[in-house]
Amino acid sequence: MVNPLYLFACSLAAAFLLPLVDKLGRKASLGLAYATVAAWGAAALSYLWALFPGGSPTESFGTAGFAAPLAIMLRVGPEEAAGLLAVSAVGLLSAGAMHRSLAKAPIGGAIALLMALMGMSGIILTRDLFNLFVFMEISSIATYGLIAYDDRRAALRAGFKYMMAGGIASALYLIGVIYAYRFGGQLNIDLAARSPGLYGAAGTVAAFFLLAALLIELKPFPANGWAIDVYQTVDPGLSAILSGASATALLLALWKIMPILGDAQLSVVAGSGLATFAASNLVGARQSNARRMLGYSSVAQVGLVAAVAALTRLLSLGDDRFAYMVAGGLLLNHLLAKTGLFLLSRALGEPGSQAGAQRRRERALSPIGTAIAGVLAVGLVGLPPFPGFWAKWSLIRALAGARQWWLIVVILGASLVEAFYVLRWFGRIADMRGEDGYAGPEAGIAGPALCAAALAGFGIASGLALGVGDPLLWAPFAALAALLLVDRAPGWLKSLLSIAAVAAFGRLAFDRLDGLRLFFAVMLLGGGAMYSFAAMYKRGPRRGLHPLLSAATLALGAILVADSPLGFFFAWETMTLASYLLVLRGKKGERAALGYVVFGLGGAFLLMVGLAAIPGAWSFRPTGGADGWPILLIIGGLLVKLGALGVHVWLPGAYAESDDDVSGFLSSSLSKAGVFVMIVALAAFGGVVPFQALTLRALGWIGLATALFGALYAIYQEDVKKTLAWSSMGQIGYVILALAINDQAGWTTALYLALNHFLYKSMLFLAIAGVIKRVGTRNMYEMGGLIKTMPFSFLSVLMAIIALSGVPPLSGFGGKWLLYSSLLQKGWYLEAAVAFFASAVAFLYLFRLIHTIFLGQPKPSQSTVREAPLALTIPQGFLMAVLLAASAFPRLMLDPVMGVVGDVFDPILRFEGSTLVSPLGYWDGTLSMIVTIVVFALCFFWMLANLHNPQPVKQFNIVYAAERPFKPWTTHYAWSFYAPYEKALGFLTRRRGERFWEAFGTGVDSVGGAIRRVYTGNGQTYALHVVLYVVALYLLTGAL
Amino acid sequence: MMRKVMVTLAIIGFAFALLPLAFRAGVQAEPGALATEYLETAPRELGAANVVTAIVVSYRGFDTLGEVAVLFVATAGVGAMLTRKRLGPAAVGRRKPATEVLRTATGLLTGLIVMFGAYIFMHGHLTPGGGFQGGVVIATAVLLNVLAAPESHLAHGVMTAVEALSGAAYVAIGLLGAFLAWGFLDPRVMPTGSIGSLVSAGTIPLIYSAIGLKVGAELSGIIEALKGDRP
Amino acid sequence: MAIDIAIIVAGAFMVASGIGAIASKSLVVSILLSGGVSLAASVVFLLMGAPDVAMTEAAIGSGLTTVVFLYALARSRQADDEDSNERLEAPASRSGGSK
Amino acid sequence: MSVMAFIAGINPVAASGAVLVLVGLWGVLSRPNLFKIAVAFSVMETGVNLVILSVGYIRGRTAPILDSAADARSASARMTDPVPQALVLTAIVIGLAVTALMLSYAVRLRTGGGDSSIESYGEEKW
Repeated sequence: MVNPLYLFACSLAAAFLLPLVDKLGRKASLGLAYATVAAWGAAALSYLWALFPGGSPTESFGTAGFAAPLAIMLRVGPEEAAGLLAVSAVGLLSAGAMHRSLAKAPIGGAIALLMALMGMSGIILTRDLFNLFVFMEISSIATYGLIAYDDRRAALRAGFKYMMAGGIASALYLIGVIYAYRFGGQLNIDLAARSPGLYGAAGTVAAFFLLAALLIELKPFPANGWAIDVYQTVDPGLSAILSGASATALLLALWKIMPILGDAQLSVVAGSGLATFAASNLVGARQSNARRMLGYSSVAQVGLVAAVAALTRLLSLGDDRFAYMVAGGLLLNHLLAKTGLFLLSRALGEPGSQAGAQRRRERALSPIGTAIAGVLAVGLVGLPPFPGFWAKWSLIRALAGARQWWLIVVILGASLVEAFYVLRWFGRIADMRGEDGYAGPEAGIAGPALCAAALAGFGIASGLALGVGDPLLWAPFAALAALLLVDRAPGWLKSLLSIAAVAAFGRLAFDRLDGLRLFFAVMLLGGGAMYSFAAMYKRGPRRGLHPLLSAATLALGAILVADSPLGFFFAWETMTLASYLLVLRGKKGERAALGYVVFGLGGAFLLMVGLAAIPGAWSFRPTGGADGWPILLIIGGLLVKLGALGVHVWLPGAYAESDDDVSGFLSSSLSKAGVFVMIVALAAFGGVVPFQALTLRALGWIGLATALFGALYAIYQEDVKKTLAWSSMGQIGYVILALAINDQAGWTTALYLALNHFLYKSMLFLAIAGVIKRVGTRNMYEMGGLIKTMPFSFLSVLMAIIALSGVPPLSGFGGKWLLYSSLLQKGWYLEAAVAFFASAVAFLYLFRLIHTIFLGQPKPSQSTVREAPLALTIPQGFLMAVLLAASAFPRLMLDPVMGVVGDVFDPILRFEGSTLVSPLGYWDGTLSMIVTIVVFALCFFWMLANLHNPQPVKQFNIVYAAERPFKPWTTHYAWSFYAPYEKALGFLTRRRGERFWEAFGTGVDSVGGAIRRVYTGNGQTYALHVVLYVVALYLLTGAL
Repeated sequence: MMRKVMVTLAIIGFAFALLPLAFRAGVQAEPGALATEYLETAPRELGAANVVTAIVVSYRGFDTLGEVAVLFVATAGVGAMLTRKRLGPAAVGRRKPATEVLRTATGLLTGLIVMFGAYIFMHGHLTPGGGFQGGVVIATAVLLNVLAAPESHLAHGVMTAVEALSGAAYVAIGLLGAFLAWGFLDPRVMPTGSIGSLVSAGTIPLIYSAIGLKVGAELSGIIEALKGDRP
Repeated sequence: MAIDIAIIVAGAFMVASGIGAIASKSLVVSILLSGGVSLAASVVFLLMGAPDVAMTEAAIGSGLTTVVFLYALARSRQADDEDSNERLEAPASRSGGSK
Repeated sequence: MSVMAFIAGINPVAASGAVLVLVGLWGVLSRPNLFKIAVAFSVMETGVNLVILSVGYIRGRTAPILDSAADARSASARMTDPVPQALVLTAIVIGLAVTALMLSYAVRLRTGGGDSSIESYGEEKW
């Protein structure tokens, strides 16, 4: 290993000589500075290489030819090497971003940059308490210089506040050092940690002062106003250094002194870190200024890492390896994402000051810039495959193992808030995109791009390190990347490629698909392939659609084949990610996508805790009973995903605002993933849940309420996609209800209903996509009479609504029959009655669908529209055929379903020939089909024979008889179609769910608003916070 | 009012944390083991009469190097902030010219003061004082010149060169220690000599000389930058 | 013990001048008093057998720091009686200095 | 413990240093003028330096400087602790650097068109 002292010598010599070299020209001096930083990076790489598992162990270096305790020691171990690499990498990236300003400013800027980075490296390497102080001062003073080097007023204002906090921290640190020397007798950290003097009453206080100083430098809430102001105002390159490199160095310093901290002090570190994480995220949610928001997020993340490091020791969560993996993973994630985002914020333009924040001076990003912003934002919030995701999983699992439920609640709650505001910001960026404007990448995008690439690379590496090596689980990302590469290709080619990808996946996964999985694979993979095909119905490359659609489809497939909790959760979050981006792609998808992803993540967090809480290595295959309550969390998480009443508020927006074909995919395919997991999870617990009767009854009522209210909301919609969205919610409600019955009949019903829903909802969405394409509106009152111009779509919708409404002869009847049979069999009579009522309500919106769109008089402007494109009609034709076949021969669908369920429960239902027999009755699909066809044919012929001379009536002749209406469309018969019913049922359809969540959001928001009153902008108040914080810490450590 | 209460609370709280520590530490009767080791080994191994100097320049020389870097970067920062081109000359021609006496005295004294400074840093290993103190004395000479002739500018280029080269020399001597002795900043490159003579303690006098020149130049730079007359 | 008493006397002086430096209305008085604190501190250092530190504190703490303070104060007061071209990009609302 | 023994146990240097730190802190937290804040920091620094050196204070011992090589062995029994002295030397210089930078911030903010009160530099907040 190269002696790091040479690197210090090198940096210092370079810095000292910079003013002279500068006489040769700024290029020479900056080149020298950058080369020196790069040398650090190269050395760090060589250390990492040497330390690579199996290589030499940690190595120490003494100064001046002596060893400790006489001389200052430096140490190079794994964390030091990684930290050095981080510092120099961030330093180089930031230097690249600051290059222009550095070239213009006095040479002091470059000197300060070089010294700041060297100071941070020194903090990382040194093992001496006082030497640590010297390096902290070097890096702080160099930072003060850097803040001021480009002479911005706002930065100077913030810099002075920073200096005040820094000055107090230095004083604290010095006091700590000298008393550590007094009581511990040593300045070397490793020797001091072994000296008993430091563990006495006085020695503990000495250690406390050291700790307090480091904590302040780590910007704890509420003593961090100065830091936020700095993040907001200085050159974004410097923000990146502070938030990435400096935080890394200081966290390693904290890690270094942890051996001399007692339990009380460690608890204080953990508490302070978590409080910072929670509070800063709450305040961050209030920010409109991007850089200030990133500042809060930075502070929050650093708090979390500090807390995790302390908790690792305090709760014995794991060894050093665990700390590297989790704290290191979180830090790495923060470092790369935040560096990239800060550097990217430059491309977004100068955000206005607080007062002018309303005037958005931000520019739209190019598609490439947007993609990079997306990777960084998504990585920051801990979605897969980025390092934060893996670290968070390991952390939650360890905390669950230590039964620290409150910590989990705080961490995940605050993570959710962070995800909310970071993705809101990203949504806004994505929303600013020009309509298919192919602007070239921005200048200075290389840095963020590198960060994004590194983030992905490290993410994949950590996933592999955690043992998630199954290629099928990574397939979604492979497909995403591959299709993004050919994103400029014509749509049809990408459609075919997507289908090929799904087919290949299916082939590879086939051996692992047992009955249940095969059953769902038809809906999930088959559905995905079908929608990839349907995506051809719009011309143009439809950039981004195909990669995301196939990623989402393959993620659904991955959910099916995952065989470990982590692998499963990985696939699940991949699905959340891909579908979020799909929704965001929609024209007005920004708000809807935000709701979708926040609820999706919330549900996923419940799921994660449930999975993590299951003791032992639980394979995701049916195993029988295990101890119970995690299943409740899993069910809760799945209910969110299924859009159960109360947590459904994301659903209408997401289904309605995404692209028309994507809506179909989400509603008919993706929603089934939740059903699948619910079944697998329940099966894994042997169908046993805590408080069995009560829980199942409650679940049943949740499903029932979802079904009822979904239908009720659906009937008042003017927007056809909203109608379908609410209808989906209602139909899934029946599935939940059926699952809650929890016996063979119930589950058979659930699976049967799910498959049916897939069939008819696909037909509806595909048909409606065609209609919307042709008529150019989603409002039903602007349509009418399309039966003549789009007969095929009419037929498709007709069949779908027959199937949906549950009248014979189509398979929907079977579903309803099964449902009522199972409910009555179970003894849930009231439930059966309500379910019946809900079905009646569903008739209303179904009737409206067919009536206002296809029947009545055509609008003059729509009298010449063509039938839907083939890309839509072919899948519909196929689905119709399947539906008919399944209706005529129910065994086609029911045999596999009953086979699956038969493993878990004793049989209640059975087949006798083509007749399905339950204890309460029987159903013969073939017979009812024959009967219906015969009756229908008779009626039809009677009608043909008796109807002559139909008289067409002008549609608007009554309206124009009087006066010209102010809003002519309100006079259309389809406008506010079910207004009369509103009087009767309106009280049920107040949006209580939305209002609750709105109030909840407002509550969270106002908590953030109240907290941020702390940040008055007055540097002196900030200094006061610092002192009060220290005092509070002191009292706490004394009390603990 | 609220604010005053909070400040009072903060101070009282801080006192509550700090004072017991200060009182409990008391006065030591004996130096600790580490201190004794320094006191015994420094003269023997490094030949330095001034143990503090031995620690500052050699054992903990890495700290001192960092300290020089701190001063250096602070000077650079002050310079970058206060001597930007667009600031322009601030007060040229407004200052009262210095008296004849002061100017004459300055001419006489400058050389003497610089020599005194050099004496201090070259004897740092023998007597109290060293590079930093010597550097301040040299800066005093510069200050005197500034007072005597407010409009004049020091030979800025020369100062820069002195600062850069003495800094580089410091690092170079340190590196010599790594190559010729046992480690970076090891003063035992040259013979440690007998305690009490000027040529003793290895390279400590050389290092202190480099530090003295560098600190002198840096402090002069700070004074000049604050004066704000540099074109 | 005699040294202790001397130290206590010097300590009392330091605390008094420190309070004076903070409380004084005039900045120049503040600066001079804080220089006085340093000077007394260097006396204490000398009494404690730390001549190196005493020299440094006297030269840097009380000497040079005071000079730097006075220069900085003088420099900033120029801002009042001269309209300088030193203004930062956003001129503050209260531009009383410009004439 | 008698009062006298308690007083004798007090380290006078540490006590005055600690009080100076508090005085400086009081200034930092209560004086709005930027230059006054810098003065307060400098007072605080002096206090910290006193606290550091107080740890090396041993009654009746001399400076850790040898007169000649002859008494090198016995000398260590007569001398004070050199370590805090070495640390203070470093701390003093660093203190000067911080003060100089803080003052140039103050000067720059002032000459840049502001006034000297920290309360007028709170534009970034919340």
